[in-house]
Amino acid sequence: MIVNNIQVLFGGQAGDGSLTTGDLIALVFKRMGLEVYTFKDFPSRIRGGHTNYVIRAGEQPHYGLGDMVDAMVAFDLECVEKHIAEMRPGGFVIFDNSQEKLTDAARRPDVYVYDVPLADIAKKQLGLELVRNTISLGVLGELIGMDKEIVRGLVTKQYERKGEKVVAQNIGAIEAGERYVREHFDRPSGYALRARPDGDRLLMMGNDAIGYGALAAGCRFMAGYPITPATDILEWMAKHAPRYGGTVVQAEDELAAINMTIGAAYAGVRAMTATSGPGQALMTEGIGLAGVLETPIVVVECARAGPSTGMPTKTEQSNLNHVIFAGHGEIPRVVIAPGTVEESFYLTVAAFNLAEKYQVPVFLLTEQALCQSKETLPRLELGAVTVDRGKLVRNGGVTFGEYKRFAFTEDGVSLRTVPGVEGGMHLAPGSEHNDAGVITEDAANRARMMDKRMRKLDAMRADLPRPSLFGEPEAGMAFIAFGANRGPVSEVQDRLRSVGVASKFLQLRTLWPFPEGDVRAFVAGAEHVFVVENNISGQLERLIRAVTGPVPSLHGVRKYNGRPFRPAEILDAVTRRMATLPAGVAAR
Amino acid sequence: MIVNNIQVLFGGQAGDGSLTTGDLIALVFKRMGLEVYTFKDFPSRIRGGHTNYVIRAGEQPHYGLGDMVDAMVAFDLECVEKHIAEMRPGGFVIFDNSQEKLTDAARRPDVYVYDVPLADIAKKQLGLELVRNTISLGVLGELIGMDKEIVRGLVTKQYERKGEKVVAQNIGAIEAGERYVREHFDRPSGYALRARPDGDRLLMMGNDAIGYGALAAGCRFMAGYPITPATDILEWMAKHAPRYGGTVVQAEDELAAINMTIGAAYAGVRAMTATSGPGQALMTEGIGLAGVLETPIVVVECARAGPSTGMPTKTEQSNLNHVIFAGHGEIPRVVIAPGTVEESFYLTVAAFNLAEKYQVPVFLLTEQALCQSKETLPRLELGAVTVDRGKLVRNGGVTFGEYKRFAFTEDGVSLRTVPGVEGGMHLAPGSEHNDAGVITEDAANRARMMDKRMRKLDAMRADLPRPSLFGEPEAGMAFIAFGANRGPVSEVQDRLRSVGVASKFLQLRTLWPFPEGDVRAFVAGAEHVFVVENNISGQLERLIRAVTGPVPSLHGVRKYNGRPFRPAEILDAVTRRMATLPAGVAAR
Amino acid sequence: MATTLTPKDFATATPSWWCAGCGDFGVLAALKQACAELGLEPHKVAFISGIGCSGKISGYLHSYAFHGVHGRALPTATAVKLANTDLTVIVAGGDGDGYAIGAGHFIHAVRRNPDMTYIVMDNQTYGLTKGQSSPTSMLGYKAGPHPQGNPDAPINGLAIALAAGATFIARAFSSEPKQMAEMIKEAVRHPGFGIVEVLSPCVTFNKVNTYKWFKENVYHLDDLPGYDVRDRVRAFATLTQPGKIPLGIFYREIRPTLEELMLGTGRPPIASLPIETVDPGLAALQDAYA
Amino acid sequence: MATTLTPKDFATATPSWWCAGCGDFGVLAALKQACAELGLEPHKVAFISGIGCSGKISGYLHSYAFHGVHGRALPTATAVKLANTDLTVIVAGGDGDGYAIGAGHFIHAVRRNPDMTYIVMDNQTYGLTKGQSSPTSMLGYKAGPHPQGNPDAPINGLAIALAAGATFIARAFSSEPKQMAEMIKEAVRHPGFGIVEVLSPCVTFNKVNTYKWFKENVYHLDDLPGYDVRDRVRAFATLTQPGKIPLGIFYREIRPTLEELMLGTGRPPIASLPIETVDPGLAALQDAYA
Ligand SMILES: Cc1ncc(C[n+]2csc(CCOP(=O)(O)OP(=O)(O)O)c2C)c(N)n1
Ligand SMILES: Cc1ncc(C[n+]2csc(CCOP(=O)(O)OP(=O)(O)O)c2C)c(N)n1
Ligand code: SF4
Ligand code: SF4
Ligand SMILES: [Mg+2]
Ligand SMILES: [Mg+2]
Repeated sequence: MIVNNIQVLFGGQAGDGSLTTGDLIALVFKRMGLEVYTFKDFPSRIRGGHTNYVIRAGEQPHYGLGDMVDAMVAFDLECVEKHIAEMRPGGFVIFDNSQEKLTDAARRPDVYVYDVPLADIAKKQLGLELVRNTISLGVLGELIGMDKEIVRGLVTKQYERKGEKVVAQNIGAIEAGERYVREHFDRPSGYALRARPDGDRLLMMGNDAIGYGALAAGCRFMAGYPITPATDILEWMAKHAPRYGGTVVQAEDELAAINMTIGAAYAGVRAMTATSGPGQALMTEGIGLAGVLETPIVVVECARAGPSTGMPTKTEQSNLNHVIFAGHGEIPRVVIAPGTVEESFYLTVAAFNLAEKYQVPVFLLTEQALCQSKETLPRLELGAVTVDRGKLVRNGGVTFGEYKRFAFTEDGVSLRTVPGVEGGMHLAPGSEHNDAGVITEDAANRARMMDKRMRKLDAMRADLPRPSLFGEPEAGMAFIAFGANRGPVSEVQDRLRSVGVASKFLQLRTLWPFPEGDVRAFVAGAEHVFVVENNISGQLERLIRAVTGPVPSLHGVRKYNGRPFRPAEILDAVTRRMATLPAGVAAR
Repeated sequence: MIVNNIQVLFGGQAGDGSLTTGDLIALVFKRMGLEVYTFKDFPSRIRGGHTNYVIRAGEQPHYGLGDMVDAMVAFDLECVEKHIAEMRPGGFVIFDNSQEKLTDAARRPDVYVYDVPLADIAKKQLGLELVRNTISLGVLGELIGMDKEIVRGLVTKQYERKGEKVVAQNIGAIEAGERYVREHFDRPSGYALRARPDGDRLLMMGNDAIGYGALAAGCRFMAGYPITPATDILEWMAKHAPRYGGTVVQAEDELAAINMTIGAAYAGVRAMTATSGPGQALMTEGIGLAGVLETPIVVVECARAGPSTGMPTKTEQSNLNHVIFAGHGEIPRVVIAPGTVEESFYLTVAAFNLAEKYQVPVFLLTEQALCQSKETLPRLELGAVTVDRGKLVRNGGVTFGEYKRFAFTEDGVSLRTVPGVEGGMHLAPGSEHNDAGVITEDAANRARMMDKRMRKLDAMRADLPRPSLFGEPEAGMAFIAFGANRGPVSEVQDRLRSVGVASKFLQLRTLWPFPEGDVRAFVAGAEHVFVVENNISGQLERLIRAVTGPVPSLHGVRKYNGRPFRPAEILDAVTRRMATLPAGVAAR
Repeated sequence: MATTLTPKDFATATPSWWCAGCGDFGVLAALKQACAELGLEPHKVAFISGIGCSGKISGYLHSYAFHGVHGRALPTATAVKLANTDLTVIVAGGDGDGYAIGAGHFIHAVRRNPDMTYIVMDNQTYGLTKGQSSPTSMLGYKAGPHPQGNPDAPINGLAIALAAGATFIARAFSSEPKQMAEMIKEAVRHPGFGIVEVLSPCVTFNKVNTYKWFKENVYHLDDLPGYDVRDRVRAFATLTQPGKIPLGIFYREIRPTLEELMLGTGRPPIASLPIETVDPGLAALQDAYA
Repeated sequence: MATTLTPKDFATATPSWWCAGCGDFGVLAALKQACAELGLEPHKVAFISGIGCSGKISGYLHSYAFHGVHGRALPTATAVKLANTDLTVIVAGGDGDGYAIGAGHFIHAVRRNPDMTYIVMDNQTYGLTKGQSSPTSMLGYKAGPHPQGNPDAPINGLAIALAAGATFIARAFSSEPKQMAEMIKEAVRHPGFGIVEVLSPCVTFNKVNTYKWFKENVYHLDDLPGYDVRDRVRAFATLTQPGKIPLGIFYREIRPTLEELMLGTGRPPIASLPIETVDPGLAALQDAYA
């Protein structure tokens, strides 16, 4: 009997409601006091096409998927066929064999199938397809021991606005599911959940945490153009910002979005945009403008699988080079990347402060497997949020003729006035200019102005989010990663530890300016360094190598099929290198 | 008396004709059998603002400026003030002191001023401002010994289409200038040119060589949007391509230009676009599309000083990161960079062959100091041009149902049909797809397709332009550079050699895929490696360090004020590092 | 050329990714019908589409199909046509693709007048990204980024096309595939840039502009007495008249195509030129630099 | 507010980079005149310009001036206005900036109707890049990329604006700075998006559309009897009538501005909100995730 540790896969065809039900299950687990991570795998189409929602729950937090699925709720044969290989020996499948027949390819001797005539029961419940989902929830709940009150409460809440009848129908569906299990199966599922105190925790999606962080940090303007997986942020801000005096523009394209973001920031409002690869590509020119105008903006990049349209709903870490290096000419810029939903909030706040304090564009780099995933986390501390507007002049006190917008300073940052401030008028040009903003091509001024701007990269060092170091600092086995790989790599560490292998893990949170010192120090003592990243060309690894050189013990662990790492895949790569690894660190 | 070795600076205000006269002087030198390099330094405005044209001539080829100016023809005080410091001791200035008075700041005891009342003579010649330029040409010619027949011949040719009267006026102006010198000065200038046989040589601008290379390589479609310093190519192609059946579109912006280029290439025509920084930024998304569609295109990047609008008419090498790394997702791409005008031709041809043979986007990276500079060169060998269209299917022979546009192959390159070919119909999607072009998000297919595309980078290695190695392969002092720095670095080598210091120089011609092996081998034996580049952040150096590691003997020599290197500046950097350097390698 | 083609000759084996009931099915059906009736040969059709639910249509038409990036179908298609004038070039994409991110290219394609057909599949929303407002969404349309309703007045793509100098302008309705097929045929036959805007309901996200709503809110130009497709001002008045939505061919004019102006007539397609050996005539170009 | 302002109060110390005789001088003069007569305070004027010879104008108007990237002035300006509704927002740029690379934004700015003024400085060429064809260059205009003459029919920016729903449309001529100043004043006063297209000859490159040519080819709407600025169809007919170029105010209409629809009225500018301390009300938002 496995207690309080489960990974459920809920799958069918896009548009059939699996995602909604998945959300509900996640919330049930959370309310039962468990730590939750969810992952959505859906196609780039509206209806049809295999989709699945994986919910992982346990007593320990995990910021990523486990290797194996314990319980699968499959609404079609395709789902079973696609995922049967991922099942844990001893796990089970809930399937309605009366609709499609399970093929041999969809069976495994060590995986039990609970055959439940969902369609049939649904028909009896007078319901729609969605009721079928709710019945399956009852089945699953009964098998693994979901708290019935919590389930009923959440279902009621979910359907409340549709009227009492719909609520009753769905509660009935739950009961029908539960009943069917009790009446037809006495085989225990092998899993048992036990509710614990929920505590003051949240279950939040990465993108929501970013929106919330922005609002907390004082962002009151957002411009964006819909694109998966970034649209959530635009929609979150549109829903919430107006109440706090802010506004959100759906632009005609990303070129407009980035230039609007710059316009609002130029006018003195904390402003951001959010996009993904293709939109990011279109923003390339605008980012350079923000750099030379020294206008603070925050650009959220929710990476997905490229190149080009690629796989719009799939995850990847292949935009790292792009956010760091794209753009003609050279500007100081910052790239920071959270590794968890909680960090998504705090680093968003940091992004706005860095942007305004150093008057630079700041990228917040996230990815589908994090930004569209939900995690449990403690309440976010608004008390920990400080708003540092840097050298912003909003209330006058400058004298026209003396004031110089781009004054040469030691830290490279100059007093910044915004339209409306008396005496602060100046030209803000994308062309090279002198300290007063007058366009000039003078060679000496040019070199000085480049120096001034780039100097910020040094000035900001102390303010940049430091990397997180996990594990034993003296260990010989080392990992470096960023973003969503925070979860799987930590889990690999746990497994290694459990067989007595010490390791250390540097989760980079600032990617640019590259934390050279931290990386060099980290790599120095290590015997083997595994650089884990979701791309084909080893973008992070190249950044590291430029600092460490082609250390023979630097090993790339890469995945680029649009799916996030499972711990076992990383372990595999480790095992292949380290013949000496103790047995017993297999997938689990 | 310095014979057949001179650097002339011809300067005044933009729009006053200095550029035209500069072109003429360059051609005179070339016809006199000398090797020529020219450099234009003009402002980003149409009239007014200091502009100058430097013409270097000598018996040895130099692909860049010398440290010092021998003869200055200055049409205003600003020009003298700006450039007096660059004059070689013993050099001279031609100036009309009757218009503006030379200030003390504009005088040097070791630089002689020939005070010629150009305006006055011009008035007498009934002429316009332009005649003033022609008079000064007579003055200069008389002082340094330009071949009179050549000068008259070229002036006649230049004004022919304006009618006999204008020709006569200008010939008169030349004579007036010459006469004025003979009648008023008996001091020799210290310089003497002696005509040599011209030979079958050309004087050509980098951009023209690119246009010509494209036409020779079979390029029959170009789409572009005007931008300095790339517009020349668009205009060159517009002038010449139609005669060979081609066409040129001035697009509404660079987004259109790149997608048009892709469209034409997709339809089976060798196609290119040319742009500079801001336009390149806007093409970022399109490049990714070409990568995933495996459509061969050539993109010429004529770099200028960024970021943003920056200094549109100034030179810089700060787009290297951009052309290599910009773009979400990962595609195989090629970046090659010529170092001379002659190479601009041959590498353009290579670009088209690489593009079509490997079905990838190829960047030809050049820069203002090369693409808008003229150099003498031997006739270009059309016989050396081969057109390799790779796996293009233009004439049928494929069977619908069997044919797979994106078939998995060993070298990653698949048979490519174009619209009109019977049996070759398929979908070409920017989304991930299977070998037949059908869109799929299947994980295994995805990884395989990424592997297939990226495999081309290995397959093409043998076809990529190799770096050029200059100097003694065993030398301890080493240089690495690309593009326009080919000239100044070679000259530094000459100087070092003349004082007995051996050196070697690796001019990279392929920048991506990065020539790791060549660089590693080159760096291996060297005691000191100077990486010479025109940008602030050491973009080339980072690429090298990722291969070699942070070798302590790797020294960045960087310049980023919008002007190309003078040899002395590089020597300076070398001297600062190498206390042991023999004396006598000063500027010359 | 095959003598009798049927719509099936233009079908691909790929199953469609659209929701059941989506208006785009009607567009595809009409397009196949038109291609068959025009007797086009699949290998001589270049079909370029944008990105969106609508843009997926290129996967379902047996032809040389090109599915590029969002908003750039028209420049791509213009170049394909210039590269090979033997091809029949058809472009299709959504209202977002054409009128939002692609709006600039739209105007410039119209003014250049290349000989091609552009089908705008207008569902007044962004289908593929889940129902946000599009440039043709009505004022007040509620969507994710506009929980309080769309504040941007909808644009009239056809009126803009007219103002930009379009030479063939029509509007069809997905529920009337026969008429649509006729319009597409006319547009393909039109020697110049033909635009057919199709009202193509999104059954999943747009709960305002439904089939029912359209049926109640359209009328046919044929029912307007004395309507003259050569009258530009009348076309403008009709297109911009508030109220019901007119269907039919609004405007038609013959002026030289881009290809005629750029390439002349009677020359072989650029794509067919032999470039494998360098034209020796090219050598003479160097003389100008000697 | 200063009680009496003169154009000089809007001058900067920076010398202009234009060629002698350039039409843009007239635009700058009229603009300063208009600002002075409107009694605008320089620090409350946000002046956003495009890239081109025309775009350099932002360096010469004493104000908060913003010289962004090519073609993107309008989105920037829209956001500046939303960020601070207390500002008077004026945008200026060339025909290339506005109608070529910026064409998409142009349509969308028009339809959104933010309260700002857009001056298109039309010289029918790309001045700064040395005389290539622009979207308003005439058919057959000879230029570097078009040695055989421009093959793209010129576009009519004002007609497109009208079709896209513009609420204030005018055209002025650089040689008539007084009338231009009046039109700019009207446009600034107009509560919504006001576009003033200015014929502004490029004396260096455009040897066709010269001052002389314009003088012979313009006429004034004032001379048209019974012209009604509220008649959209008449405006279209007038704008698209081949032949001479009309000057004056073509069309005028009041509809809600973008700011009204998005922000409502009577609220403080967003830029003035105190954000230094986190609104404690924000904490409650977390409850939805508990
Ligand atoms: C540059 C870029 N930005 C955004 C997207 C995301 N995107 C895909 S389709 C689409 C809009 C779809 O709307 P529409 O063109 O009307 O097509 P529909 O789906 O409604 O048929 C968007 C915004 C993208 N693919 N590329
Ligand atoms: C993205 C981009 N592409 C091209 C350019 C080069 N460029 C600068 S100004 C200009 C066009 C100028 O024409 P217009 O807008 O009509 O202004 P004018 O100079 O005629 O006043 C171009 C193409 C640029 N700066 N940025
Ligand atoms: S979401 Fe709308 S537009 Fe897209 S396929 Fe479904 S019904 Fe059609
Ligand atoms: S080039 Fe033309 S537009 Fe530019 S400043 Fe000179 S006259 Fe004016
Ligand atoms: Mg749509
Ligand atoms: Mg212009």
